Amino acid sequence: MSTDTKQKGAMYSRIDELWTTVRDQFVFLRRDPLAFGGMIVVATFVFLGLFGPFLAPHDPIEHTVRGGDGSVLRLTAPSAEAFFGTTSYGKDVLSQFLAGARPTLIVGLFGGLGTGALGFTVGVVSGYYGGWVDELLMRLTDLTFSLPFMPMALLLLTFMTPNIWLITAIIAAFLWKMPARVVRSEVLSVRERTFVKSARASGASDLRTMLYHVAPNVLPIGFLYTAYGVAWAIAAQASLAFLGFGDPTMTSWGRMLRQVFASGNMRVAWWWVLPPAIGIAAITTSVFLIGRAYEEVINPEIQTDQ
Amino acid sequence: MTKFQRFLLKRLAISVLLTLIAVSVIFVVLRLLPGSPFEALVTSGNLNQEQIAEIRAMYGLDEPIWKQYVNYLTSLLTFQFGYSILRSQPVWAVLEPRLINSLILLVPALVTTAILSSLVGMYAGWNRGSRLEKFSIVSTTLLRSTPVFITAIFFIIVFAYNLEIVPALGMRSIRATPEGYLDTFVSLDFLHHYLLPFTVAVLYYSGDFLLLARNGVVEKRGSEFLKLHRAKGLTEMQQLARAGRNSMLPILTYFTLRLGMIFQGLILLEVVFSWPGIGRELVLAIQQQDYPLVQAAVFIMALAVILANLLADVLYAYFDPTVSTGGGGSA
Amino acid sequence: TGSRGQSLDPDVPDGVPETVETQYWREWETIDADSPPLDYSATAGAVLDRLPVEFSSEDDPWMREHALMVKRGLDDLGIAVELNDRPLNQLYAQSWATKGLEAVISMSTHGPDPQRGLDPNPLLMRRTEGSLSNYDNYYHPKLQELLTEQAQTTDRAEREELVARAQEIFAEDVGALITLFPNIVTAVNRDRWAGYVETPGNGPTMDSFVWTEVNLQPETDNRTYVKGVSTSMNSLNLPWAAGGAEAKRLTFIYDGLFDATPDLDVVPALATGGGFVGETTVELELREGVEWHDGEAFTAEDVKFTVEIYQEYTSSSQVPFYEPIDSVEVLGDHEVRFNLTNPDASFMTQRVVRSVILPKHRWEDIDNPSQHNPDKPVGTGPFEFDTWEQGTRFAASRNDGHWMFDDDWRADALGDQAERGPGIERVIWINVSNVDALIGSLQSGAIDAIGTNLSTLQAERAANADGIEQVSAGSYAPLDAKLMFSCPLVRDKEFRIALSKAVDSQGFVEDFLQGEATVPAGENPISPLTQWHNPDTTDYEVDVEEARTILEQAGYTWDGDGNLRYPNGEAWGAFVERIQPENTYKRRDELEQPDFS
Amino acid sequence: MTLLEVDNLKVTYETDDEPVHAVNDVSFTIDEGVNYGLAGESGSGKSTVAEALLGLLPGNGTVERGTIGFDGKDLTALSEAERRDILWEDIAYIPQSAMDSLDPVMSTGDQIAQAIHTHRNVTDSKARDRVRELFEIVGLDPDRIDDYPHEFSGGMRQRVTIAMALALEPDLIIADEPTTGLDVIVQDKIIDKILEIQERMDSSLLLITHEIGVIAETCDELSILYGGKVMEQGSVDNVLVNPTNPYTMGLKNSFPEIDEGEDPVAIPGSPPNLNGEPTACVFEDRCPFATEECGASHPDPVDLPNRNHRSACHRVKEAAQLRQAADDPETWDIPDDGDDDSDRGEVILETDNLEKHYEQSQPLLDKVRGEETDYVKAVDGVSLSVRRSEVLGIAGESGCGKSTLGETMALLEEPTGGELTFDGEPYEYYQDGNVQEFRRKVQIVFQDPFDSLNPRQTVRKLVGEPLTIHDYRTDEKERAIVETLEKVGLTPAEEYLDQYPHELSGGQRQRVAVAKALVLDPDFLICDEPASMLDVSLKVNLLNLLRGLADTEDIGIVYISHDLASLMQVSDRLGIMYLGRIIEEGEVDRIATRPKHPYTASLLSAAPEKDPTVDRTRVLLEGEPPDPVDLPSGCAFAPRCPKAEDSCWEAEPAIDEAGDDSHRAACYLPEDGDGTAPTDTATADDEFPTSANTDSVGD
Ligand SMILES: Nc1ncnc2c1ncn2[C@@H]1O[C@H](COP(=O)(O)OP(=O)(O)OP(=O)(O)O)[C@@H](O)[C@H]1O
Ligand SMILES: Nc1ncnc2c1ncn2[C@@H]1O[C@H](COP(=O)(O)OP(=O)(O)OP(=O)(O)O)[C@@H](O)[C@H]1O
Ligand SMILES: [Mg+2]
Ligand SMILES: [Mg+2]
Repeated sequence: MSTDTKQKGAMYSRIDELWTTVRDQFVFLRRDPLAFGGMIVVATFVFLGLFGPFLAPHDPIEHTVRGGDGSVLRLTAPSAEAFFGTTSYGKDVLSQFLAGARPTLIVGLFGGLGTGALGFTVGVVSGYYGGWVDELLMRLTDLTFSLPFMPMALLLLTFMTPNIWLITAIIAAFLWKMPARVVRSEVLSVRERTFVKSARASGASDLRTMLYHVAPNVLPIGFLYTAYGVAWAIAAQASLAFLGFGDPTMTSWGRMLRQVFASGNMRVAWWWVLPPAIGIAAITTSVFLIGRAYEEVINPEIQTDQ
Repeated sequence: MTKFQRFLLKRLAISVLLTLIAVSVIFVVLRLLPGSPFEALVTSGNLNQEQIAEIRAMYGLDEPIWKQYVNYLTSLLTFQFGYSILRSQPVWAVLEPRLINSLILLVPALVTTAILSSLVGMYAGWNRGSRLEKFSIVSTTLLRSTPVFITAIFFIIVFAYNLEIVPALGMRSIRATPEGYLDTFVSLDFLHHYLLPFTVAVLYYSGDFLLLARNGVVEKRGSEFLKLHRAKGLTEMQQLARAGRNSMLPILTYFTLRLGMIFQGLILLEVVFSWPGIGRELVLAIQQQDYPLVQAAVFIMALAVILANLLADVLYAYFDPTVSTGGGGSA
Repeated sequence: TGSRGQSLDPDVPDGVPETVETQYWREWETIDADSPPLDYSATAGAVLDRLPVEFSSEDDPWMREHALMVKRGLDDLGIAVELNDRPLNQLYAQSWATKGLEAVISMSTHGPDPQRGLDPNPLLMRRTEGSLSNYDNYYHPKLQELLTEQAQTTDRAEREELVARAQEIFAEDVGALITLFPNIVTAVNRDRWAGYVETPGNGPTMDSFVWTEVNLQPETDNRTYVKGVSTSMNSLNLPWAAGGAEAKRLTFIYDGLFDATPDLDVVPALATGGGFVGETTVELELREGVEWHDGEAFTAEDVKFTVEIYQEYTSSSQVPFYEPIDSVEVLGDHEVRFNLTNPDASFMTQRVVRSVILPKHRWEDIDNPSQHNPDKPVGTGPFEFDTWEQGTRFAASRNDGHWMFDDDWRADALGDQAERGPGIERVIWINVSNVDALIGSLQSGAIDAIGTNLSTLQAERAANADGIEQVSAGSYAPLDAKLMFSCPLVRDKEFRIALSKAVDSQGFVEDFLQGEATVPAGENPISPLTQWHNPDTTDYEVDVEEARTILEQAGYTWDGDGNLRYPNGEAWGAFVERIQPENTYKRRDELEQPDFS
Repeated sequence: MTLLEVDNLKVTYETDDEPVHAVNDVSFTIDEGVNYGLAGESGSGKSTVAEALLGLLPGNGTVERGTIGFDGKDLTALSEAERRDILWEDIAYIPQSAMDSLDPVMSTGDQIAQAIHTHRNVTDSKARDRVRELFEIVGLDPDRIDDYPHEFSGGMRQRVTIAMALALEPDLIIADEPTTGLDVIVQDKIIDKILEIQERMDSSLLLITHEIGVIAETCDELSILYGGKVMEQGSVDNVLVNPTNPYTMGLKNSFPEIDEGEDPVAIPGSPPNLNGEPTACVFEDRCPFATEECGASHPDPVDLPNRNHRSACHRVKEAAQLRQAADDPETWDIPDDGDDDSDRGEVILETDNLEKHYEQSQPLLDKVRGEETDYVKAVDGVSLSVRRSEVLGIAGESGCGKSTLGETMALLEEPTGGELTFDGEPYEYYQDGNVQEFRRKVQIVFQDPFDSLNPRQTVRKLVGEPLTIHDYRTDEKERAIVETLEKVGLTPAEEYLDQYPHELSGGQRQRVAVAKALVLDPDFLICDEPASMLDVSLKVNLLNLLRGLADTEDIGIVYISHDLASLMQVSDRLGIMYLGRIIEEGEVDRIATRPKHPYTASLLSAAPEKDPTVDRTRVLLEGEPPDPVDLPSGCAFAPRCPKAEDSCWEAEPAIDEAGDDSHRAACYLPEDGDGTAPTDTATADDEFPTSANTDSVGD
């Protein structure tokens, strides 16, 4: 019974701890106006990603905006019928913008997480074990470095039907190398730290040492690169979609831009260009700004004074 | 054999191995692609089974896969990229002018940005917390995290469509007929077209260099050796120069790596600006499923990365007086 | 899959299966697979699964809208649709293997090759068993018979009769959804040039015909005609090109044995006359006094050489020409005989037209013609090769002695559209990669005409400037929404007719193409622009109510939410009967089935 | 004449939280030609004073008030440019850590030349000549002026900074801990060099260090800083011989000395919080003599009559009594447990000819060619035994293989040769699947308290982890943890359980590390320099703790350190290590008083004396230890040995070459020793002639 309450107590204190951490992060971000602005953008974006499709006044693809006389409103500037104007086939830009947030969020989130998780694992294992494991894994990263991402992704997407999960997987498969390298070099220095040796001296197994002693100490940098991974994934997805290799069944911001560009309406239809372009630019920049704010804290070398 | 030579040899061996593997991966991926450039013909109903087989035989597509692989390897590694299916020309004849167009755009842009942004970055890092620093960080973060095609689109809309200062597309005005490279690249017309993509490329890359230089200097700023320099009575600028010199190595390395990734990095830029470079050609070739061309283009890109990696390592080992060249200084 | 809506408990008459799978219903020689790639089975009383419909939005910018139109039609019938927007290459890749389509409905456009306007074969023969292009597995015994016969009937009138019958049968049977023939829309500068010739499928500015270029007359001092295009030529090797821009643009340099007028009449070119002299023998007289651009004389040897080199090295773009030829005999300096492998009706109407004849003296020493990229292609055509810079520009200049530049000759061939005058000196194709830029260049005067298809909005925008006009021409290449005939639902003719009545192509054309397309009367792939068109085909008029009635009478029902269900009970038995191979082209009353409504 | 006059200097650092009041109203003067010392515990503001003088404070540091008069000018009022002119020309600086103070991408010669060019208009070749000259002065090879810093050892780099400081013959040299991080032997040499040169050039020296001994030997006057305040200042003789401030007394007490019988006594508690301006005496909370008055205000320095001596203490008048009381450990709340030489138990660990050779990484190509691999013989045939309740000390220069020996004994490194027996079983037995048993019984404590604890675990987790791993006392884990924490003096243990390492002081961290080792009730403990990063008083605490553990818990301890003084204090027996070998071994007292090996003798003589009145003869060793890869044949110490004869080069002496069972040495020519090292050793060193004034510190 007493153990029970104890456990409960431990749980509460843990939740408390978690809450404090979250609050601390918030307080920390509050202090950096840039990062704070970034956070607001990210929050808005997540909101759009989750609820955007429900907020959209119309179906982004199926609905055709028609004027008073029943004719299709093709390529019209923002008006009462369509707040963000229409596309060349009378689709509502606002609805497309709102619906387009979701694939962007999905790829960004999962691509980023995949990148981070994969890179982190490889980095930790490679750095911790060293020797041939390290050599092997590092050559593997070299290899992914030398296989150019864009062309390879384009190739893969020509023979597999592009869908959002495939794109996410490809992005993660190519981008993990970045966190892997950074985490590895971080692990190399953590591994040399005395408490790791000390863990070994007290009989901890490799797995235990890696999980409890090495990994937690490189976690911040892992998180940082996961955040960057999110931004990279979003940018990569948008770029692929822009080149015409996106998921054709989903309206995404990158695909919207492709359509304006390919339809030759960029010169006139600013209302069609700006929402997706600003959307992508804002979200990627915000993630980087937040990441940078953390980097200043994590990287003790940049911290030296102040 | 000196230590350095040994290190060089090891890195070289790794690079060769990497090239082999990369090339093989490309081969596998390409063989997995269904269909072929002849599809359009088949769909039109013009060809019968037999003729299709004949065409396949003509391009060696009927041979056993391992034989295709061997042929492929030997030809790539001897820089004989073969014949473009669609273009009835040696692949190299197609790619060479594209390559030059790409290089003409990207190398000067990269060099410019590396020098300018590094200088600004060093200055910003030295004046940490200043307005200049904050501004440069925000603006370069914006420029480097925003996908390049979006920046390009903004620039086109503003400078080409609205202000009409520069043309939006292409490498020269459409009726120009220059003869030879000199005539092509040394002309006002070219410059006029060059300005916009060049600027966008410079801005896009500025972020990394600026932050690298800034972080380097910030890192060095609190260091003991600078304190000693200060104690010696060096002026601010002299100190900054020393801090800068000490953060040069990562910048140099990064520059080399970037140089290697140059072609792939700006595929989007070339597409947006219709710059007839190798990146845009690759996208076209993929769409047209022109295997040999795709192979060669991807190979060139991969090779550039591998060579740049090699160069970066070697430069690093060469320029850093403290690096030990004994081990694998690669990672 | 999975269950949608409220299905009924299956109730099947004795001996009738409860579920009918998607399957090949005939022994297809050309198909090497156990089962079709599509799985859309039918179960008695069950609500229809989501119906897969595929298209590629890369095909045409408005393709997705077109797909949505089809979707709306199906929605109106109570059928939920799964739209699948696929990359173009994958859509085409299905045809590489002839297993069949992966969706119940698959839509794609046909390119406006002149061949398709000259002869009905390219569009009709694919509906026969044995054709590699028959990937929807369509089969109609009567049509099969008619088509096989007409393909060998060299008598024009007789053949026209057969072709007309074939169109009737196909339309009546709803063998596919032939929704529309999209117009070719573009914009040209009329202040500088007069005499643009509107050719079907090509408009006045595309490259399939040279009429515009030989007919244009300058309104200013400038005699160089500049055409802006968005696709570039890939090589200078016409015969072994893979069918891109070069296959068309380079025909300006070469001549065929015959040519086709804007009315799609066959007119003499390098051959001046001749025709079938036996079932499988064709003798042609060749034009005398023709010189290659390098000054050598053109003779019958060149023709023989051309056919032989094509055959030996499998020229991909010239297959239609040499395919039926068994051998060529030189009968004299300017006389040849072709021995064909079978009687071939289209030989004189289609195959010899715009065939490319090569100079023997230039090509005979080439080791591998398929990998040969001539520095300077030499032909007999109306234009001589000047320069080419890949991806940028292609220039050709007037071959003054060519018969097409003879004003009288042109007046004969072009009728009203012919213009007299000094003509043009040079044609230059300039690559402008982006439509926006094309329009800008046309407006600024950097180019004289746009050589690619524009959307109506774009053409209107271009026409905003002085002297620029929007032009459009009809096309004979239909948008073909193929129905996969291995699927039980498609095999029910009642369903096909209901579908045909539910799809409102005309509405779509008004809304999205601003009228720039022709909607055929019924599902007839042969356009009124061609000489083979039969205007009296069955047209199931658009009427959703009637369509639903047809389904109801055929035994289909709807659940509470309006989802369509397969027939059940007796009606299911009738359905299964209708989809049997010998019945798929028969309606309910022909099979003496009752009205199940 | 007064050269430098610091008056009421106050420096604060801006931080994210509260400002740090690092230096509070410090005043002192340095006369021309005088060596001035600045001493105090870590964090007392020594470096801050130096940086304020030079105008090198980091961006967040400001001089709040006070003046710094130099040569009639107020340094705080100068413009940047004016200050630059004075820097180096008049005031040169030897920074705290020579390792990082040289620009890594500039050759050492250029860096010195740069200092010359900045202030003097001379030609390149002139500057180079001067650099060569300077190299020669500090004892570096003038041909190496084009080498980069990383090509030099730590000691040599320190010499480069000294050469740089001398370049313009400044009036004042500020040396901030010029020897911290260096070996005793090297430290001794550097100090000697500075003094010699500075004497020759007749400039003043401001020497900053926390080693009272160094100041005692080198300086004329000093200030003792604590919490940013001057606690006591005046002539070295007065202050160190007759301290009048309790802090000075405490500080002096806590320095162990080699030949002193008494155990050193630590000042309890920890340095003050500098986040507010001091309102009470900064030392009040640690001072055993504190009265109410002390809590009210910080005392002003009081001039003691007739002597060059000031002290900031409210009870300065009672100085003599306090001094007496301060000698008694009980005053400092530390029970004097007397010398209870407990009985030592049976042998628990024994090594016989233990070897650890590292293979030098070799390129594949050479391996294929079958070239012979080079080995670093980090441990090369060590035979030792440790009993229960015994502390065996291992001493030696940096890089001699002490840590490797420790780790090999802990089986963290696999021995490459020889025998290791623990608890009666050979090490192979443990490696054969019984590692966990070994890991439970043998524990190791590492050097760096700041790094030996996982920063992401609480004390509870840290100390509890070994229990989890070994499934030991898991049912009463919490009790085990608390017990152990209290054993190492962290009371009440509950207060610490949920703290993270960064919330603990260095001393507390090292205690947690020890607790981690003790929680499994080990039989054997290996301590690798556990105190070297700690402040004096913390160090003393830890040493006492370990000593106590050995006596009460019946465990055997190996204590590794290069600090002979603390070894003498804690150990029962001592082994002296040189290049992977034990060259002398025996009872502590015997080694301290009668070293047999010349190397031991020079080690002993290199340790500074905190009493300025005692004279010490230096035995300066030539050069640095040879490369452990290419060991000379014969006695490894021969190349540096002042007494080496031909026989020494021929064969390697065995450990029992000289002495008896309780004191052995590997030397053919053992010292005949009766306490002092023979004087002729010094003159044998021709590169560093004994300077005339080494022993004449103050008067
Ligand atoms: N840049 C800084 N920002 C904030 N606080 C600082 C800074 N530099 C030093 N301090 C604080 O000022 C106090 C005095 O530091 P200082 O470096 O002068 O001590 P010290 O006596 O030289 O110590 P040590 O012997 O460890 O070198 C310390 O409490 C330290 O934490
Ligand atoms: N893993 C290793 N590989 C190769 N050589 C090593 C390794 N570890 C130590 N050495 C070498 O072995 C020698 C002894 O090193 P060790 O760390 O034991 O010295 P130490 O006496 O503890 O020195 P310090 O006082 O500086 O801690 C050194 O020359 C060192 O370079
Ligand atoms: Mg200090
Ligand atoms: Mg050590």
